Amino acid sequence: MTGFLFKRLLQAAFVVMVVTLIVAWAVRLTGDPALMLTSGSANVTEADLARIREGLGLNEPFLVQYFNTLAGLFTWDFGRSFVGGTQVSLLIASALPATLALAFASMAVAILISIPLGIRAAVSRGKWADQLIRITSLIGLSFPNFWLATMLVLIFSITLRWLPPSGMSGWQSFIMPALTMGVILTATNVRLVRTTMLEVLQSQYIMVARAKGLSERTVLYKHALRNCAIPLITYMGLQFGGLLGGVVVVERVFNWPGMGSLAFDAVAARDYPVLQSVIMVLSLLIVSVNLLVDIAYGLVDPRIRTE
Amino acid sequence: MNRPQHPTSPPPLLTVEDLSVAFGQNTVIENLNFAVQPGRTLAIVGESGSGKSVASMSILRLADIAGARYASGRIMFQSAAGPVDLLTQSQEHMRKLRGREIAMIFQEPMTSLNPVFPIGDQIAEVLMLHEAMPRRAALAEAERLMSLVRLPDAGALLKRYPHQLSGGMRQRVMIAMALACRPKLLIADEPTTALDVTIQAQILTILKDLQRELGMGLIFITHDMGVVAEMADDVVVMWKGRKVEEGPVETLFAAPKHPYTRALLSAVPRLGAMTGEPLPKVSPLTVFDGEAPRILGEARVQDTARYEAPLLSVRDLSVRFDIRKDWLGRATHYCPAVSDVSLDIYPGETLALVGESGSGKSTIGRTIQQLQKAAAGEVLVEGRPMSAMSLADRQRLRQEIQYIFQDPFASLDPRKTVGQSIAEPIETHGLLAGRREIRSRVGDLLERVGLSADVAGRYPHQFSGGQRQRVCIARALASKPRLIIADEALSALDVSIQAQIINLFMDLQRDEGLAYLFISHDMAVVEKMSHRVAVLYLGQIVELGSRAQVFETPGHPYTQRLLSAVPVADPTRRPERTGLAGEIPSTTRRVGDAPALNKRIEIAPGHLVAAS
Amino acid sequence: QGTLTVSSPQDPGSWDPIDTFLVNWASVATNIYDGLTYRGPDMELVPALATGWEELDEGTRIRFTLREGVTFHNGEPFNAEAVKFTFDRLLGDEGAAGPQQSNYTSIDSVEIIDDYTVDFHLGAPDPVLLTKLAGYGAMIVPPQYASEVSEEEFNLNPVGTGPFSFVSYEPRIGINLEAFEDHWGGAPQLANLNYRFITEPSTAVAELQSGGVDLVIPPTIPIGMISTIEQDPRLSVVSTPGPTVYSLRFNTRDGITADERVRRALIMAVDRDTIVEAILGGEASVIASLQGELSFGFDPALEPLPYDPEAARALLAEAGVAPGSQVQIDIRGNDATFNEVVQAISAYLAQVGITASIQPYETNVLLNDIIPQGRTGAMFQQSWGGWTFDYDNTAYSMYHSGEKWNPYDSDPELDALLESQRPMTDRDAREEVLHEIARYTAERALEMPIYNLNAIYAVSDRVQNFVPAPDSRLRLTDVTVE
Amino acid sequence: MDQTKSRFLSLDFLLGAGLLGLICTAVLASGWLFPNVGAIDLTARLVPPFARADHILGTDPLGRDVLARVVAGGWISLQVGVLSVAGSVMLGVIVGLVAGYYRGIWDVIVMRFADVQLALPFILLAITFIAIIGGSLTNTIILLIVSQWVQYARLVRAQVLALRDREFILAARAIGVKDRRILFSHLLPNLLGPVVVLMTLNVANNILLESSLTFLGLGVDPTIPSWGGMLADGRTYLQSAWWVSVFPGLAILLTVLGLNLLGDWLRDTLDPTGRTGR
Ligand SMILES: Nc1ncnc2c1ncn2[C@@H]1O[C@H](COP(=O)(O)OP(=O)(O)OP(=O)(O)O)[C@@H](O)[C@H]1O
Ligand SMILES: Nc1ncnc2c1ncn2[C@@H]1O[C@H](COP(=O)(O)OP(=O)(O)OP(=O)(O)O)[C@@H](O)[C@H]1O
Ligand SMILES: [Mg+2]
Ligand SMILES: [Mg+2]
Ligand code: NI
Repeated sequence: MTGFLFKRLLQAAFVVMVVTLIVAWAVRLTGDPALMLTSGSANVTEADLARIREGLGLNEPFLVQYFNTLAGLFTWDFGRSFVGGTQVSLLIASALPATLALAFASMAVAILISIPLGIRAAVSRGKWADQLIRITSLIGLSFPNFWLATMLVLIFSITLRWLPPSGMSGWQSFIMPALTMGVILTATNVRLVRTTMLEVLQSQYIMVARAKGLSERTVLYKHALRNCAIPLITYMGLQFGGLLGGVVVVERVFNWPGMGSLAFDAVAARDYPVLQSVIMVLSLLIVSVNLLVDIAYGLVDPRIRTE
Repeated sequence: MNRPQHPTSPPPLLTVEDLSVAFGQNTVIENLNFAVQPGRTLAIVGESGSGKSVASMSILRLADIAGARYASGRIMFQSAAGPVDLLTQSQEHMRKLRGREIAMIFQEPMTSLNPVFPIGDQIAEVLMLHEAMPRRAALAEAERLMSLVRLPDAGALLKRYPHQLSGGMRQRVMIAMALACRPKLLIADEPTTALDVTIQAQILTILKDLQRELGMGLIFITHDMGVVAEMADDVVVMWKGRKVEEGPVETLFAAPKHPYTRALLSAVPRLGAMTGEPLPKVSPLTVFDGEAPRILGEARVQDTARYEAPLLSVRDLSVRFDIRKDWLGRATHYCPAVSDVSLDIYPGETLALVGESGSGKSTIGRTIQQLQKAAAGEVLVEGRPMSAMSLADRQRLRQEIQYIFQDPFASLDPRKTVGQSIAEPIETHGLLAGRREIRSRVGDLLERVGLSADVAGRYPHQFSGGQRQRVCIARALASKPRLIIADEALSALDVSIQAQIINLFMDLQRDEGLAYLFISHDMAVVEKMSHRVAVLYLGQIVELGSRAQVFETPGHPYTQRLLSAVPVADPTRRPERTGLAGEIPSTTRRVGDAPALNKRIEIAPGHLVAAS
Repeated sequence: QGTLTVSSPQDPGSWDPIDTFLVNWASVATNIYDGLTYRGPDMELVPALATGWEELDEGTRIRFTLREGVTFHNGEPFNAEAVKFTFDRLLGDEGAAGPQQSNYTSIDSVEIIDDYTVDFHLGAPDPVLLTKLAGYGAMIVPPQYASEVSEEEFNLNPVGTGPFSFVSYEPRIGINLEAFEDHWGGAPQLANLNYRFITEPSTAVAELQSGGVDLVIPPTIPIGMISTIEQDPRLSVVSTPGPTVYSLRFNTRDGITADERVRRALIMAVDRDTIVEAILGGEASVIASLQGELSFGFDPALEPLPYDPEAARALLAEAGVAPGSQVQIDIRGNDATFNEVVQAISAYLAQVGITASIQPYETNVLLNDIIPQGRTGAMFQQSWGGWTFDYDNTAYSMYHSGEKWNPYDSDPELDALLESQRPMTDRDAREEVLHEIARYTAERALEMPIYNLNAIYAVSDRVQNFVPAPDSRLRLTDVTVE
Repeated sequence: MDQTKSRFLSLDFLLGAGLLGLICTAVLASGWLFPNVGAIDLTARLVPPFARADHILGTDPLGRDVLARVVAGGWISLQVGVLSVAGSVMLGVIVGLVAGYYRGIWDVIVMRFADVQLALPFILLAITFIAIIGGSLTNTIILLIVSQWVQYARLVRAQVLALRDREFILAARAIGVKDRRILFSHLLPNLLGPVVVLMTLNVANNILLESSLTFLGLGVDPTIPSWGGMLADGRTYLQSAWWVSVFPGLAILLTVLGLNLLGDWLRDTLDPTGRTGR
C-alpha cells in the first residue's frame, strides 16, 4: 500500500506537471494577453504592447515562466493576475473554499437523493414507482442547468422569497446551487444505482442475506449496495472532479465565486497566472480524487488488489 | 389444525402439502408432500435437478424472489406464534421467521457468501439481529461457532474475506451462520459436499448434538447415501420434480420400492468394494430414465495408465498467500497453502488428490492451470518446465489441460448460455469449423453428461447445482484435453449420475488416454476410479502410493483417520462417533516461521509416507 | 441616508486608476476618485478638482487652477503635489505595465507652478485630453499613501477625494463604500453605497426582483429581459443613448464586397429600422456612421442609407453579383442580442439573393486574431464605443491605414483627413472634419452601420433621483433611497 | 425458454423504439413538413403557443415558428449527441478494458493520461482546439469525444478490476480463450450496464453542450436550428416567453427518454438473470 501510494504520488506530480505544461502552452496559443488588456482602448501602438508584455513578464522564456508558476505550489505565491493585478493566491483562497463547499453540498444532495431512489426503482422494477423515478430523473438532464437554476430562483426567491437568489452568504444560499447540481448529478446516479442494483439483487448472496432474516433495508443498503459500489464511486469520483473544476453556468447563475468562473474568466481574458494556478490546484485535487477512488476500490471490494 | 394427534408423536414442525412450483412455463416441482417432526431428520435424496433446492427455497419463500411461482399447495409451519401457512405470508412476515426459526445452509457456499464483507461480520450479523447481541459479543460468538465447525485460526479468520477461503472452509462458514441462531427448523442443502470425511463426520456430530439439544427439525438434502444412512430418520426420494418414495430410513434402505430408488441405491459406491484389486474397475450400472431400469456398460479393468514418461510433473511446488501486511506493505503473516509438493501424472492415469479441507488441493490444481503463481517449484509438462515455454506452447497447454472448478456456478459466465460456454473451448482452439458442427457437438456433450441437448440455450442461473457441475464437465471435455484436473467435479451429483459420469471418465480414459488429477473427498469414488492416490495434509503430501497401497495399508495416521471416518451406506451400522478430536492446526504463519517440511520415506515400492 | 446596492457585471480586480480600462471600474471608482475635470450624465465637461483651466501655447500647455481645501479620504491634503504625483505615476514605470498609460501619452510632463496651480506640457495638442482627465487613469491619487503602501495594497484599498470612501472589498464578490462627509461637493445623500459583482443578467434581475440589489447598471441587461423587468410593478427600466455602436464591417479588399456598389446594396437590403424596433425594442437608434448622437462628431444631417431592397437588387445586378452568392458574417459568439440581429440581417440579405452564413467566434479570437489578420468573412461584427464619446477615437482606429481594426482598407485621402483633425484645438473646425470623415466613409460604404445601443439601467422603485449616465460612470451623490 | 420473441415485445423496447422512431422520422421529414423553417417574421415575435393556428407552439424572438425549428433542430442535435457519444464510448471502452485487464504499465499510462484530461478545463480545451483545427460540426464532435472518453474509460476500468479475477474469467483463461475475446465477449457484456446508462444520458448532455460551444466559436451557424441552441437562445426569455426554451427541452427529454428506455431494454436483454418468470 505504501509503495503503491508512493508510486501514485510520483505519478500525480507528473500529471500536475503535464497538465500545467499543456495549459501553459495551450493558453499561449490562443491569444496575447497584452492585446486582450488593451482591446478596449484605441491608440495602442506596438510599443505600448511591448511595454505591457514586459510588465507582465511575458518576455521571459516560456520555460522560465512555466517553472515560476510551478514554484507557486511550494511558495503559495502564484504571481498576480494580469487583470487588475490581484494576488492569484488571494483569488484562489477565496474561490477554492467556495467551490469545495458547493461541491460537497451538491455531492451530498446527489447521493442522498439518488441512492434511495435508485434502489427503490430497482426493487420495484417495472412498477409505477420505477417508471416515475426513471422518467423524472431524466427531466433534470434534458433541461440545461441554467434552466433549472432559473426555475428554482423564480420559485424560491422571487415568488416565495424564501431563499436569496444568489451569492454565498448563509446556509440558505447553498440550497439552490446544491440542488441544481445535485439534481443533474442525480439523473445519472439514479440510473446507475438502478442498473447495478438489478444485477446484484439476483445474486445468491442476497438470497442468503434474506434467508438470514435481515431486514430489507440491511439487505439493500448493506449487502447489495456495497456490491454495486465500484461503478458508483467511479462515476461519483468523476462527477466530484467535475464539480471541483467548477460548474461555470451554475456558478454564474447563483453568482457563486467559485473556481469554475474564475478559470472561465481567466481563459476569456488570457489571464495566464490565474489560469495556470487555478488549473494547477485543480489538477492536484482531481488527481487526489482519482487516487482516493482507486484506493476505495480495494476497500470496497477486497477482491481488487490496489497494485 | 384440529387433526387428532397421536399422543406419541408431536405435531409436525413443518408440513408441505401438495406443493407445485414453476419457473415460467416450467413446472419444476409437482404435488410434493412431506412432513418434518421436531427433533427428527428428514433426508431428501434424489436426482440432480429434481427440485430439492427449489423445495427448500420455497419453504423459506425465497424461490418467489428468484422468479418462481407457487402453482398450488400449502406449507404449514409451527412457528413460535402458532401454525402458519408460509406460502400466504408476506415477505415482511417471513423475514421474522427466517434465520431465527428456519435457517438454511445453501448448497453452493462459494456464491452464497457476500464477497465484500469479512466472514466474521456475516456470521455476527445474524447474532446481532436475532439475539440482539452487541457487536463484540457477536463476534466472539462467531469465533466460537467457527472453531466449532473446525475452522483453523478462527480468530484471524473472522477478518478474512470469502475469496480467501477454500471451498470447504466457506461451506463451514455457511454452517456456522445457519447454526448461529439455533433455529427450530434447519434446512441443510448438501452441507458437506466440500468437506473431507473427517470434518464431515465432526459436522454431522455437531448437527446431531444440536438437534438433540434443541429438538430441532432437520431437512437434510444430500447425495451421499452414507450420510443419509447415518443421519436420517426418514427419507424422501425425489425424481423429476416429484416424490417417488418415502419412508423410515431402515425400511427404505432395506427394501426400496420404486425403481429409481433401487437404481440409486445400487449405484452407491462402497468403500472397500475394491479391496484386492490392483487396478480401478469399470462396473456396469443400472439407470432409471422413466420406464424400466436398464443396465449400461460392461465390467472392465482400467489398465490404461502408461508409466513411461510422466505427462505432467510437479516439482517441489510451494504456493503461499499473504494474509497480513505491515504498514510498509510487507507481508508479516502468510498462509503456506502448498509446501514442497511433488507429484507425477502419467498418461492414462488417474491420480487422486485427497486431503483435509483447506489443505491446498485446489491451489495445486490452479497452479498447474497457470491461474496461480507459485512461490517456488516448477510444473513440467512432458519434461519441459512450463516457465520455459513460449506463449504459444502455453496456449496449447490450455487446450490439453482442462480444469474443472470446484465452484461450477462461479466459473460460468452469467451472461452466456451454457451452450456458448461449452462451445467456447471448441471455438478458441479451432477444433471444429462451422456453427452447425459446433452446435451438434455441444448437444452431444450435454447428453454425455446426462443433460438434454436443448438446455444449451439456458443461462447458468436456471440450473440446479448438479446440473451446473455437469455443464462444467461438458465444457472441460469439449476441448479434447489430455489431462483434466477435476476439482470436486462429482460432489454435487446424485450417485446414479455420478456413476454414469465416472464411467464416462473411464471410457474416455480408455479411448483417448486421458489422465485425471482427481480432487475429491469421496473416498469410495476415489477408491473406485484412481490408479494412485496422494494424501494432502496442511499443504504437504503425507502419503502417496497406488490405490491398493493407500487404501489397504495406509501408512500415515491422517490417512487412517480419513478412511475410518467414511460413512457407510447402511442405516443399521451407524458408527458411534466420539466428540471432537484435538486441536485444530493453524494454517497461518508468521513470515520467517516456515512450517517444518515432512520427510517422506518409501515404505513399499512407490508408497511414500511422511515420517511424523 | 440609507444604503444603495448596485449590481455591476464585472470585478475590475484592482481599484488603482492606472491598472484598468474597464467600464465597470469607472462605474464604481467615479464615486471614490475625482479627476481634474468632471463629466456628468449631461456630457458637459465641468470643473472638479481643477476649478478652471487655460489652453496655452496653441494647445501644447494647459494650466489648471486647483481647488483648495480638498482632502483625501485618509486626510492627506490635495494640492499640486498630488496632481504631479498622479501623472508621474501614470506616465512612469508604474503606469507602464498598465493599459491606461497609452491614453495619456500626449502629456509630456506636469509642472508645479504653485501649491494650487499646475501646468501640463503636451507633446502635441490633444483635443480629447480634457475629457480624458475626467476619468480612468487621470483620477487623482494621494501621493503619500500611494508611495507608502505597496502597489498591491493600493489596488485593494483605494483612497481618493471622491464623495464616497472605501470600506471593504472582496474580490469577485463586491465592494462597499460609505459617504465621505468632507467631500468638497458636499456629502452625498446616501450613507452607504455597495456594489455586488453579478455577471449573469438573469441573476442580476432576480436580485433586483427580490430586493437584493436596487440598481443594475450596464452592460448587464439584455434586450430580451426588458419586458420581464417592465412587467414587475416595482421595477423600471431607464435608458439613455450609450457609447456603443454596432456595425458589420466589410472586407473591402476581396470578394464581392470589394465592390462599393455591392456594399451599398447590402446595406440597403437590410431594414435597420425594423430591426431596431422589433429586436431591440426601440432601445437603440439607427446610425449612419460609426457614432451615436452623443458623440462629438455626430452629424444629424447625415442620413442612413434607406431600406430599399429593389435598389439593392438593382445594384447587385449592376455589380454582376449572381443571385445566391455567398457571404460569411463573423460575429462574437457571446453576444446574444447581436446574434439575433445578424440572423435577421441574414434573412434580409436572403431577400435580395445573397446567402449569408454566420460564423461565431470566441470574442478574443475574433478581436485579436481573425480581424487584425484579415481572416474574416465578407462581413464581420464591429461593436465599438469609447467613454470619451469622441468620433476620433472610433474613426482613427477603424479607418486609418495599418490600424489593428482596419485590416483591409488603405485610403490615403481618409488617412489625411484623420490625421488632420488630431492637433486641432478649435472644436468647431475639428467637428467639421469629423463630419467630413463620417460622410466620406458612409459614401464609400466601408461598413454597414446598424445601431447605437442605449445604456440600459434597471432600477428599483426604492431609488429616487436616479439619472442614467450614458457612459456608465455613475456618480451617485444625489440619489436617495426609501 | 423462448425468450427471443418476448425480448422485442417488452414495453421498454416498444415505447423507446417508437419514441425514437417518431422523432427521427419527424426530423428526417422536417424539410418536407416545414419547408421554410428559417423564415423570420419580425412582426410576429414571441407569439405564445396555441394562440395562432400557423404557429402552434408559438414563435421565437425573431418570429420563427418554434414547432418547425424544434423539428428541424433535431438534425444537428441528434448528430452531435449520438456521434459524439458513440465515438467516446468506443474509445473509452477499449481503453478501459485494456487498462483494467492488463494493469501494469498500460494502466498507469492510460489512467494518468485520463487524469490529465480530467484536469484540463473544457473551455480551454475547446478554445485551443479551435485555434488549432478550426470550428465545425465535425470538430465539435471530435472535441466532445476527446473530452469524454475518459468517463467511459474509468468506468469500464473500475469494473474490469472487479471482474478480472472472478472465477468465470479465470475459467475462460484456463480454457485458453484469447485476451481479445475475454475482453469483448466475457468482460464487456458483464459491465455494459453502467456504460449504457452513461451513454444514453450523455447524449442529452452533449446536445446541450453543443450550444454552449457556439460562443466559443465551435458551434454551428445560429440560423441552423439545434435544440441546445434554441434553449440557449431562450435563456433571456425564460421569464417572459417560456415556450422558446421549454419545447426544445421537451424534445431533448423525449429523445433521452426513448434512448433510456432502449438502454434499459438492452440492459435487461444483456442480463439473463432478471428475466426468468417475467
Ligand atoms: N431460476 C430458475 N429458472 C429456471 N429454472 C430453474 C431455476 N432454478 C432452478 N431451475 C430448475 O429447477 C429444477 C430443480 O432445480 P433444483 O435446484 O431444485 O434441483 P436440485 O434437486 O437441488 O438439484 P441438485 O442436486 O443438482 O442441486 C432444475 O431442473 C432447474 O433447471
Ligand atoms: N486468495 C487467497 N488468499 C488467502 N488465502 C487463500 C486464498 N486462497 C486460498 N487460501 C488459503 O489456502 C489454503 C488452501 O486452499 P485451497 O482452496 O487450496 O484448499 P482445498 O484443499 O481446495 O480445500 P477444500 O477442500 O476445502 O476446497 C486455505 O487455507 C485457504 O484459506
Ligand atoms: Mg440443489
Ligand atoms: Mg478446494
Ligand atoms: Ni392444530
